[in-house]
Amino acid sequence: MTGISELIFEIGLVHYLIVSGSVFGLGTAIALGKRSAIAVLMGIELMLNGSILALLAFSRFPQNTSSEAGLVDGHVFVVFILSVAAAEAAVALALSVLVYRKRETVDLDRINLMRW
Amino acid sequence: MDSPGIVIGFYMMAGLVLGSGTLVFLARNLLHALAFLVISFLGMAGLFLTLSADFIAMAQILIYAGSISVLMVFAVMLTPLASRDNGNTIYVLPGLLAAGGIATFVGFLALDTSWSGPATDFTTTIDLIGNLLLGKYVLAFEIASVLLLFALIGAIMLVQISPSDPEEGEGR
Amino acid sequence: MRTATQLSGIFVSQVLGKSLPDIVTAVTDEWIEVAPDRVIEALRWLLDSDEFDAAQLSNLTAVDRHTHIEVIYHLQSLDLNHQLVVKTRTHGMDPAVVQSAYPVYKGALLQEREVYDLMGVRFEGHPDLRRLFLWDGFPGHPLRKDFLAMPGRITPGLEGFPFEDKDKPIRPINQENVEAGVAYVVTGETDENRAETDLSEGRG
Amino acid sequence: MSSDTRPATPMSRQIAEHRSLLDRALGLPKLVLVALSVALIGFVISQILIGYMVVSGQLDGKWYDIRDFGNAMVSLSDAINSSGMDSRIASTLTYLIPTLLGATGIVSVVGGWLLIGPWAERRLLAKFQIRQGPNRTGPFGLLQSLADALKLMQKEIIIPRGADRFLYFAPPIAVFIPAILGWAPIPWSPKMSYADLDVGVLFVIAISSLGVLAVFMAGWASNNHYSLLGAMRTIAMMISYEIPISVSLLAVVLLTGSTKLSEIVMWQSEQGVWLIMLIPFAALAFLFASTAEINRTPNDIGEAESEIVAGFYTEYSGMKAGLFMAVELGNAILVGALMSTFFLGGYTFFGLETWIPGYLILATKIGLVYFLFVWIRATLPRFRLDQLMGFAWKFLIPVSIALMFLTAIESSILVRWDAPSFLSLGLIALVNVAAAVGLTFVWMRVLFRDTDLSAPPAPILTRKMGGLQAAKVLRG
Amino acid sequence: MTTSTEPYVLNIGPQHPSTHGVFRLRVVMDGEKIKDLDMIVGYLHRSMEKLAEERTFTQNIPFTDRADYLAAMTGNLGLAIAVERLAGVEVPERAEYLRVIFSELQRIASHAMANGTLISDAGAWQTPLLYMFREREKILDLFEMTCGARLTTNYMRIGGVAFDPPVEFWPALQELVDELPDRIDEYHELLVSNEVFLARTRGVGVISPEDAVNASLTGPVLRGSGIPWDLRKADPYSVYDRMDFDVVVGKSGDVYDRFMVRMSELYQSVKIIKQAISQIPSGAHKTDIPLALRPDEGEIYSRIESPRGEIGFFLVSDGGPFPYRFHLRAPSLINLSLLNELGRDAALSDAIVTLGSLDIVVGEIDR
Repeated sequence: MTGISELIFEIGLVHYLIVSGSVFGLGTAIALGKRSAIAVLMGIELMLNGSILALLAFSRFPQNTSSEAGLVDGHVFVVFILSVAAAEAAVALALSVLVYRKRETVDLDRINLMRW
Repeated sequence: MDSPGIVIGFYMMAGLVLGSGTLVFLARNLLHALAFLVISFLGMAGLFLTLSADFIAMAQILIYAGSISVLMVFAVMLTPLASRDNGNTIYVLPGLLAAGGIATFVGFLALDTSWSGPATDFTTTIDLIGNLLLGKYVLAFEIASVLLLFALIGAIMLVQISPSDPEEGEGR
Repeated sequence: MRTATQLSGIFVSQVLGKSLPDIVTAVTDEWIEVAPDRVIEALRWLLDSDEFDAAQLSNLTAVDRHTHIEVIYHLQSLDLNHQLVVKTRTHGMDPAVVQSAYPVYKGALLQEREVYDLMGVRFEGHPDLRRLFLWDGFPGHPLRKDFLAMPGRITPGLEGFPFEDKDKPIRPINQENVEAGVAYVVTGETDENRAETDLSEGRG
Repeated sequence: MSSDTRPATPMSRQIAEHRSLLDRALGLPKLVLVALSVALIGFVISQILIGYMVVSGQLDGKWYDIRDFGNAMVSLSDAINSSGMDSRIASTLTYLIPTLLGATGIVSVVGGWLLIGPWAERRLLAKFQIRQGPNRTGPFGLLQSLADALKLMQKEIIIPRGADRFLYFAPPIAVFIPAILGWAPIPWSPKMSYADLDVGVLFVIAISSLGVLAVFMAGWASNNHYSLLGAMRTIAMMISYEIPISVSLLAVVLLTGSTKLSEIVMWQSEQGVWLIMLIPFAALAFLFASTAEINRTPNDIGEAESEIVAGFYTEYSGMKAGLFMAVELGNAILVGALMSTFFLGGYTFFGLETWIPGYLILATKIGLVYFLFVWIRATLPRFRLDQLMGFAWKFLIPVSIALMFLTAIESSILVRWDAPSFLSLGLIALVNVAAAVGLTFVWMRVLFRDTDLSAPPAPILTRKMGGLQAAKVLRG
Repeated sequence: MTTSTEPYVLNIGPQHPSTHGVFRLRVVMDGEKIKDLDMIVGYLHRSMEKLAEERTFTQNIPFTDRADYLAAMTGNLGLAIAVERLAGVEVPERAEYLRVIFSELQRIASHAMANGTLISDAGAWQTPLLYMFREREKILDLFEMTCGARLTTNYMRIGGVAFDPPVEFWPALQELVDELPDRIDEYHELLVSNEVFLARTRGVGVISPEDAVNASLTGPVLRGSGIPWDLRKADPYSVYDRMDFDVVVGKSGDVYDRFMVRMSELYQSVKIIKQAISQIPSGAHKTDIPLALRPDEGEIYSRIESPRGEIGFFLVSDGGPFPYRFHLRAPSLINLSLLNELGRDAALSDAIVTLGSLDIVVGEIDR
């Protein structure tokens, strides 16, 4: 166990992973606990952000430098995550607008189109 | 020893991300939550900068803070009669438990594992990323562009009001 | 007095009387007068006739003649370059009712609203008969000659003239207002339009 | 009264009493004149000496080389590092001092502009509009903006009923952040840029997309339909015109092969050509789209005062409204700086930057672009919303993307082809101009094939009066 | 986006940059489109017609200044002519020419103002307005020279005009008339071919000739719709029948045509002034009339062509010194008859420009 001052002043992978995990957890809580579909989407975006942070951190502090993966492969993954996030946001928001037109609400508790 | 800028930056940004993320959860109003979410995104971009991922940081600002949040604004504005409050469902307790569990688990793992390897220093990432995207990952890149195109078309198809549809016959 | 381009009322009544007998109730050199419930008929005939071609309602106004209100239509033909004057008189003062000219002339829209506002003539068939200048709930119609004599001794400015006989019975001007007990509303907001300017609409 | 006199209005009296600056200067006391001329001679001699030092290369990299404040900064860091301080403190200081000094520099540039800018704009507008402009407060009315700012600060801050207080107070501050941040990557001299980011171009685009949300929040929180309408118009404009901006900057990146702003400037300086000569369409598209981004005429529909009063900040009063206006002014010169850096050669002027500090050259260019903005504002009416959106989506975006592809082909040829630069670049310029003109022409033809583009008919003169019949005859 | 949002109410005015006074539009909007609109006037109502019943005919002339305060001269002239016709007052020749000169000067000033504000409404930040003001300023200087007032001139009298212009008036007028055509050419160059202005005004706010006639529109608005109707030619008053000028008629009835009609009428007005200067005889400028003029019992509707259209006076005399009924036909008000139809389904920007092209003066609307 290293000294506590080193833990505070020496920013390493650990710090980023803790932040990443916390953001992911926050996102989970929001995505699970919110009523509005748009708020749920916000939670999902936060979760994605947390995982992006982890990817970038691992890319910055590589564990196995001898692997064939390059230095910035993590970044490339992030680029894909970003594009998927953009696509997902567009479709999800379009869906919520569509649901709103049918039901005049985006409240997930009251969206029960598929019941029975 | 990291340069003091990185240390100060990391703690500021981490605080910003976590604090405003919490406020997204706590905010009463959906638009307030959105504002905090944008602050959280910006803080996240700052964290990326401390990881010298400058391209990703800019992309984060551009895509998350600039576009996805505007999309959400439009979604909120286009659902004018829906309630604007940021209320919780009954799943909030399980959600919080799961959040706490995940955070603790990841934190425990992070602290417990002995991480090896020094920090790499890249001078520029942008040309490396470019080379990878158009070299090693070119197939995935193309698939991603197709995905984006489909998302675009799909979103338009979803919200389109067809003039022939009598139920939504306010087509203009 | 007849201006240079104005047609003689006698001539107009002769031609008009051939097609629509009995419509003209009075006639002088300057104008013809028609019954208030046949105004539209007369105006439409004048508009459609090739001889008069009264394409434009140049002016619409009213004069308080104490026992009745006279509504005056100044019509003109642009192609033939002449004017003709049509009058009608209401049966009494309250209510003073005349047919609206709006179905024939769109130009009557605001002019009739003005006459209604200031003179108190109700135009039947007007699509949107509201006060134009004064606010809803303003007591009385100011261009009437007896405007200051109002029920309940309410006057817009003075309480009443000092020499006035306070016990003299006064003809009510606006029956609804008297019945509703509304003296006058200062703000210009009645209950209906106050709801419209409510916060829920924003203050744009 | 003689026959040629008119009633004297204050204006005409002012014109009659006007004396030129030279007249007024010659009217000063003798002593002052002598002192002034001595100072002038001294200045000229010192300039000659400095010129000698520049030619002999004695000045390069010295801390007193004011052509580039970056030199002083480097010397300072060296001094700190070699002073034998604890390395931790030394590294902190070398990090902190340039950061703070640079930030102060940027803020003072923007702040100084906010003091001069409104005055300059109003004076210029007044000249365009045959009137005097502010000339009462201080010499030539220079203190007018200060007086305005003082007045704005004293004003009561009114919070509209039903406003969302949190979102109402945040935007004036939030819009300020990108307006300041955007200055970071601008190179003022070779070593003088606050943060010469590798992804400078991306940074510029990202920063410009940040203002959107603040504008929306301001409009929404005001609880006013004018504000909301203005906010929605502004957002629509910003989102639409971000694409032409990105595409035209992409053309810049393709040609110069770098996303670093300083390298873009260096490329232009080395090739001895400004990018506006090579890719004129991209430059004009950038300029036009930027006027839309920063809400200036002819694209100022977001705050068209004859339609929606003040747009998204209608309900803001006092210094809050002042902040919005300040941001607008600051953004105007930021766009000027970007335009100069990307397309007008930045701080260079064909070798003149050896003699004149680069930041002065850049400032002059910014001033010229700003002058162009004021000129446009004084001359043109504004478009309608649908016309502007149509222009962006139907014309600007397709044409600039097509021309961007052309630039990509050209740049790949440029890399491989070993021709003298004047030949290759000249060819590129020719091709690009021809392509831009041709494409514009063809695309306009396609877009407006159903529209009557002929000159409007002159009104008819007639002496025969009549109504509908006569009208029919007249129209034939 | 093909989504329709909730309709909402927007209050344009009474304090708004482009309502030209205290005029209020209550607009129901759907996004940028106007669904319905309702005009609310009366904020400037001074009950002129009622007040006029307590004043002699001469005392009523100042009211006409305050009605159409941008064209006070023509307002004065309308009332003066109406009373003269009612009471049979003769007007000296010189006064008639002075009336023509001043009402044409007023027309230039008013049209300049109207077109300047129209372009301002279209978004050109005041530059054209101030250029237009340059000429208007000189005209107002001439007014000031003659009658001491610039805006509310109160110049026309029953039986003539109030004052003969001073000696220095004539060279100043000549100079103005000489330079005006060049100046108007300058505006043509600046504005008529401006692409942005054309895009904003052509095809916007179209009024068909049938509607224009049926809705009692008059003046440049009517002429813009293609109807050749000008009271100066159709029903000549004063000495307009001796003047050689053309009437300007538009073709398509849109905002641009109304603008162009006003623009081209400036040339015609200059032409009329030039003729009047060369023809003006010497002599008295006013006939003496009794202080309290008592016309015979009767009524008259007399109209002249003001810059905004047909300004008419309906006077009823009961033989006394005061009018029994005094009615001013306000062209500004009546030209608004079609506003609802013009505004409905138009974009907000178009509606603003259309309103500007109708050239309203709220003082005259409300009276």
